[in-house]
Amino acid sequence: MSARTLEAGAAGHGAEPRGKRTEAGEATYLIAIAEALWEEMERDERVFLLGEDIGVYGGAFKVTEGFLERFGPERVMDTPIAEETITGMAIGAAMEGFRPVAEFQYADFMSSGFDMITTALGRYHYRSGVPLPVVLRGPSGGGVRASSFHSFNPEPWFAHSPGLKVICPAFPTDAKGLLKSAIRDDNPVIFLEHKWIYRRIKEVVPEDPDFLVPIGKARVVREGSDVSIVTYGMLVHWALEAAEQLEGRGISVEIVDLRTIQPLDTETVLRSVEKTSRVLVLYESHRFLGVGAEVAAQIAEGAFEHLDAPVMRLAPPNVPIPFSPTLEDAYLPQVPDIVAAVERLAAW
Amino acid sequence: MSARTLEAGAAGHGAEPRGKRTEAGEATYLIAIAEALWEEMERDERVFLLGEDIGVYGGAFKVTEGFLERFGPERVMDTPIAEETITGMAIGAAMEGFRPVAEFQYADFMSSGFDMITTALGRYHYRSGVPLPVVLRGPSGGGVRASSFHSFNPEPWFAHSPGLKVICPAFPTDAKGLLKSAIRDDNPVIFLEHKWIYRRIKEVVPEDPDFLVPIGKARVVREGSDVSIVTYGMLVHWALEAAEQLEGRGISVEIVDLRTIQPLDTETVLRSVEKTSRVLVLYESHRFLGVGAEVAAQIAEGAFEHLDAPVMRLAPPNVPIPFSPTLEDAYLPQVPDIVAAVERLAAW
Amino acid sequence: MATTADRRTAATDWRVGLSDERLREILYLLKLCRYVDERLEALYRQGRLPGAIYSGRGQEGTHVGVASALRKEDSLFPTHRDLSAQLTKGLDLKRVLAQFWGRIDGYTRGRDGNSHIGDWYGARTWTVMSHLPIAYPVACGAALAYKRRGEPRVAMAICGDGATSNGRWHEALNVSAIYRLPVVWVVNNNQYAYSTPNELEFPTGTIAERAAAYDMPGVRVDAQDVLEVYRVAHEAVERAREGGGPTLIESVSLRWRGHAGHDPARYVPRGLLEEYMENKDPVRRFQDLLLAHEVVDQAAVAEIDERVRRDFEEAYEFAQRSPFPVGEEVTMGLWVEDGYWRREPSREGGTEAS
Amino acid sequence: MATTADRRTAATDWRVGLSDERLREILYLLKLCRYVDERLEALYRQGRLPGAIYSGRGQEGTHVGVASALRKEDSLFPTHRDLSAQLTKGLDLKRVLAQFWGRIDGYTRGRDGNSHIGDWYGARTWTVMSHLPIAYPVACGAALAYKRRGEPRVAMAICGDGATSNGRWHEALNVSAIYRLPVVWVVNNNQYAYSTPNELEFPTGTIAERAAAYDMPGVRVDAQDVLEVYRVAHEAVERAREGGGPTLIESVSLRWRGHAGHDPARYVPRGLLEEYMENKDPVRRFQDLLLAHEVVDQAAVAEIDERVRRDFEEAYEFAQRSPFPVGEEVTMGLWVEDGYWRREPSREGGTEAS
Ligand SMILES: Cc1ncc(C[n+]2csc(CCOP(=O)(O)OP(=O)(O)O)c2C)c(N)n1
Ligand SMILES: Cc1ncc(C[n+]2csc(CCOP(=O)(O)OP(=O)(O)O)c2C)c(N)n1
Ligand SMILES: [Mg+2]
Ligand SMILES: [Mg+2]
Repeated sequence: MSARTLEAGAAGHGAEPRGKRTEAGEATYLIAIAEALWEEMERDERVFLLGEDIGVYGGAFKVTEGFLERFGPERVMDTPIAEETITGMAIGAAMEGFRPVAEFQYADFMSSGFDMITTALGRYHYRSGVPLPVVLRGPSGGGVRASSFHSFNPEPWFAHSPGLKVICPAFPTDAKGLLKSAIRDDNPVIFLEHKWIYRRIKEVVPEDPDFLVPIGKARVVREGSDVSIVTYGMLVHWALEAAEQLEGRGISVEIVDLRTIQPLDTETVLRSVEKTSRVLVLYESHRFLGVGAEVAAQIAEGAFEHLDAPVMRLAPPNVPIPFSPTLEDAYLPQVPDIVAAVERLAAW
Repeated sequence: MSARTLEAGAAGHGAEPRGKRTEAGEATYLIAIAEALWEEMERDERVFLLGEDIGVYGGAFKVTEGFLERFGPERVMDTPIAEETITGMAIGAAMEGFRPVAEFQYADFMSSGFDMITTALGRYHYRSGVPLPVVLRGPSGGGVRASSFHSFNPEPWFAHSPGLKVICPAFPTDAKGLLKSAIRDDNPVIFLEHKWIYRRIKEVVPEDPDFLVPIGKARVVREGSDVSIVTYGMLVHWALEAAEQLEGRGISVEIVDLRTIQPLDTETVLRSVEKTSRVLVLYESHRFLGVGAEVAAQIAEGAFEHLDAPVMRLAPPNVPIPFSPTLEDAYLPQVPDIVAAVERLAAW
Repeated sequence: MATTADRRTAATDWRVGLSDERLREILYLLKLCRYVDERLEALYRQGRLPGAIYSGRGQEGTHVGVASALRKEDSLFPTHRDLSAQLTKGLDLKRVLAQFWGRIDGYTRGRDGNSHIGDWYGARTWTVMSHLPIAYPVACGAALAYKRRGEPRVAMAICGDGATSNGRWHEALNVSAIYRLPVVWVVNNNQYAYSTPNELEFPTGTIAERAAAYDMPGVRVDAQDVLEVYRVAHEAVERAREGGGPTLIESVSLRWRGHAGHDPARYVPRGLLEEYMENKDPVRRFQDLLLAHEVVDQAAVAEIDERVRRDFEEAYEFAQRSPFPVGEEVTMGLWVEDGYWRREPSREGGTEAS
Repeated sequence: MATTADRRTAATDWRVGLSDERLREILYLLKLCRYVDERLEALYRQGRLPGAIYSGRGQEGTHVGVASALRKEDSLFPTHRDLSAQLTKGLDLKRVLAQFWGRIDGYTRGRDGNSHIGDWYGARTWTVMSHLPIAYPVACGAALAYKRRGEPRVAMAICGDGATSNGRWHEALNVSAIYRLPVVWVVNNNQYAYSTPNELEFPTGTIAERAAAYDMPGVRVDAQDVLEVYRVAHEAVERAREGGGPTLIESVSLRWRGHAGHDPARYVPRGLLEEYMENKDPVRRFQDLLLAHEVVDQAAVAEIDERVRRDFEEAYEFAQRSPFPVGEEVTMGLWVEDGYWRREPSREGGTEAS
């Protein structure tokens, strides 16, 4: 740990995110994200935050709690409810040498800044040569009974739109390492934090302020030999649970956590499929043209000779995410659905 | 032809779209679209048009030329440059019983109304039960040297977003019949007109004012036995040209024109693949998570046992559409690229 | 900019043309809205209410005042904060609570929760969406329809102070003025957007003065006085109805509670909050007014309180008894043609041909 | 609302502080912009120019006037219509024409055409995007950077009258006022958005008066008088530079030509057009002014005309000789790390390590 970080920790009097780890040194996904932001702000004064209610309030999910006190209102800017302009300001500041990180209160509201994100942020560098080191981050995903406008997975929209890297981490360590990489990346990055994971998943997360996880690399989070599950985000955890159950039934499951959606790590995916010859593509964005459509198409094209069963997809239908527990549970692929799909594949 | 239509034709003194057919009675794709609008406005006074410069000017592409004179400014409304509000007005008027058809000057600017389209228009009925018979139409696609902001194919964004039907016709007859169906449909429809086709493709188009083409049905536009090409829009015409060349080389190509992207006619696609066992998915939206990703994934899952070769995709890369002829030609799949891909498949 | 309250003190008709019956109904609505708000919060805190709550407490003067100015056939386009306005416009509390508990008898049949509610075919209200202020442009479309058909109807939209910084707000006001649409724009200025105070939302002293940029009348009204809000809204609604075009109303109050159930709202200065709760309570103030003018006596007030409690309990029981929607129907009702919304909910949580 | 021109007639300094040299440079720029515009149109009509043209003719008073008020280190965020402002800010005509012809030496290396151009590291201008007015919020970000670093720099954004009806316009003005950013908002009111006249774009008599809704100064200026435009812009720029916050400038002219090359603009009343072309030509007017004050004589004017012609011919030759970009590199330059934009264009249309 560098002297600078220690000093910052000291300055924070335990209010800084690292002070919020458990006794055992574990950090939740949320705290890991806060640490990433904090460390990068300590490291590089060109990094600043902007967004709605991130200052005095510390953000709707409290990711930036304590940041205003440490970094001041110029680097932790509360903005009006104007997503096009939040994004626009980030672009303009990036053009002038800053490295803005904008928080969207929910990733759902990225649709309110959509034109600025896809047209301006995504397409500017290709036409002008001007790098735009901008990170747009926000809580995405369902499973928390938050219904249609607070559960969306916008990653397919952005992964399709040229010029945007898209990251969807599933673990605290990845979240921290990838967010730090995103902030240091010279390209625009959409960083989607899964709100179901925020406070549920903890692990001992590296403290080295230069710990990074590379963008664009998937990770095999569980080795197995019978069936591959390719997934990301919250469903990694559900797939892990399903894999445990399947283990008991004699089916060995390998799980690939994509981590980055754009650019996609096709190689790691294909390697797993070549090994198992059977694959379930599991994803949370709507099925039709959701992330898994691309993954499945790439597998179908790239691993054709290795497949012993059709590339199977499991994903929510293309309907708005409903509120009622009965409906949301029917909407999201549940652990038993994953188990059943893998069994079908294994028996093919 | 009904008496009403005749009368309308008479009233128009040849300014109405039907008066713009060729001597042989052929209509361009553009005129076929104008006829559809005209006939539906004659038929149902709840139908009205709104958009930028559609009245006095007759629309940037002149689709609505002569409409203001016939239907008046209340039914042919020139609006300010406010795509969120154009869409919002269409929604509100639809809630109160109208059937608005909004023109986007270019489909590119649908991103400027994105939130209202995907959040409000797409998700309202599922949550409220209120039908929203709204059509949003606009010229999409490239191949005309119009560069990044006048060549976009937004169909993947909308086909992924729940609650929107998405139509991309390739022929004048389909354009007319599908637009009429869209206007009579009680759901929101995104109707994308390919500007490369507008004035290039002509055919004798039915005059029966109740001629409709059903939404959600693909069409085999060329029968063949060796390789299927599944495509839509402008590339249908390029595929037809490639098929001619391939015929000469002894390869028989079947071409499926999807016509509707959402809902997708999986059945017709699978039937063709079952027949040929080899398929090229050809599309104009960016490759990664473009329309063909879903089509390829569905084929990989649904026709697994029938495939003699991998599901191959041919599509532009995920970069902004460039202006320079050398670059745009490298960006779009060209006829020789299609020929080469089919040859590879046939030789598999 | 002075609020209209200053002006009305000089006016003679304290009851702004309303009958005793309507005044008592307004008192009932104010008390109902307050009570529903308090009970939902209590249930939320006890962990007995799923999802979210967005308290409108302290803003009943705005909500009841503006919505009371509408006729049944007029339409209302509110936000998350405006349940009280929807109740005033005629939502059935039973179905409201069924919605909060995710049941099939809720207005959205369990597809949405809390105040993301609406009842187009009955109370004529928009089913709230989160994205701010997404219903503003939609209200233009409804108003356009009234104008086109020459119907004497009006659309009213409500949003918060924070939502005025969004581009949609400008687009909608602009278009409504260009086409002179029969629409009334209400801004519920409760002084905060979540934790963000007015000063970080807009640079002018008031929101009402921005009406000049749209060449429409702008009025600022103090929402502690529900009758004043009503009067101002009524004037705007009737002007719109008669073809006089849109009006912007800024109705000022304070959000007494946090943005949502989890928010303790420590960012609101204690003194400001106390001032509003103690001296500017629209409900108490109106009750005192009716008592003073002898439109009600203590017994009548007690009766209203009892009615409010009974209405809530009945609705609560109804909601708890209403079944959850069946998971099998999750994909239905996306397209009109599947008929989902034309069928009636069954007692098993599905739908059946009626 | 009266324009500022009325006020300045009383002012003593007709040259608004500009040296003879600067005045002559402004005349050169006015004539260059006019000539480029005319030549591009002629080439377009002859089928010798691919893509689109968006003529700024008749609006040179606005473009040259506002951009002349900027220093080199200030930034400019224009639209499709504002090539003349970009030329004034310092774009190299050679590379401009290379862009029009889709060549590798164009500012976008053939990735975009026509006035969708910019030069961030040189002239400090935004590479224009179509979506209106998408650069307005971006200008806020640049201005924020200047303010944060305490740099005496200013961002200026230009958009058309029609773009003011878009939500982004409101958001950007609002935010700039809240944060008191060093930015100057210019609206090139050429009276039409494509075929749509001002009356269908906004309800007020002027755009300048809308500045009140953002608590910033609003000025309306008649663009036939380039020096008046310059004076007003200079005042706004220097106020912003000194921490005085944003200004809204509405500069009024008429679009002499159609929206784009294909548009005959029949919707513009003939009389209005004639009035502007004959009596309100900013180029002719300024030339006459300099002749009258003997800052130039006829010989100097002829020399300027000659310089303009020569500059265009040289640039045209350069553009025609510049190679097309090679198709193989179409996917490059999307991500910074591929190094495309750090390499120099080669004479074969590719790029090479420098
Ligand atoms: C476009 C958009 N961005 C962000 C949010 C998240 N959000 C929900 S309510 C709220 C504050 C709203 O403030 P205001 O408009 O004053 O309404 P209030 O809640 O005070 O009634 C925010 C930021 C949203 N709903 N929509
Ligand atoms: C968001 C958006 N919608 C539509 C268009 C298509 N369009 C291009 S220029 C134009 C008219 C612009 O008018 P104005 O702002 O007055 O600028 P001018 O061209 O007159 O300079 C339109 C509608 C666009 N560029 N952006
Ligand atoms: Mg508020
Ligand atoms: Mg204009």
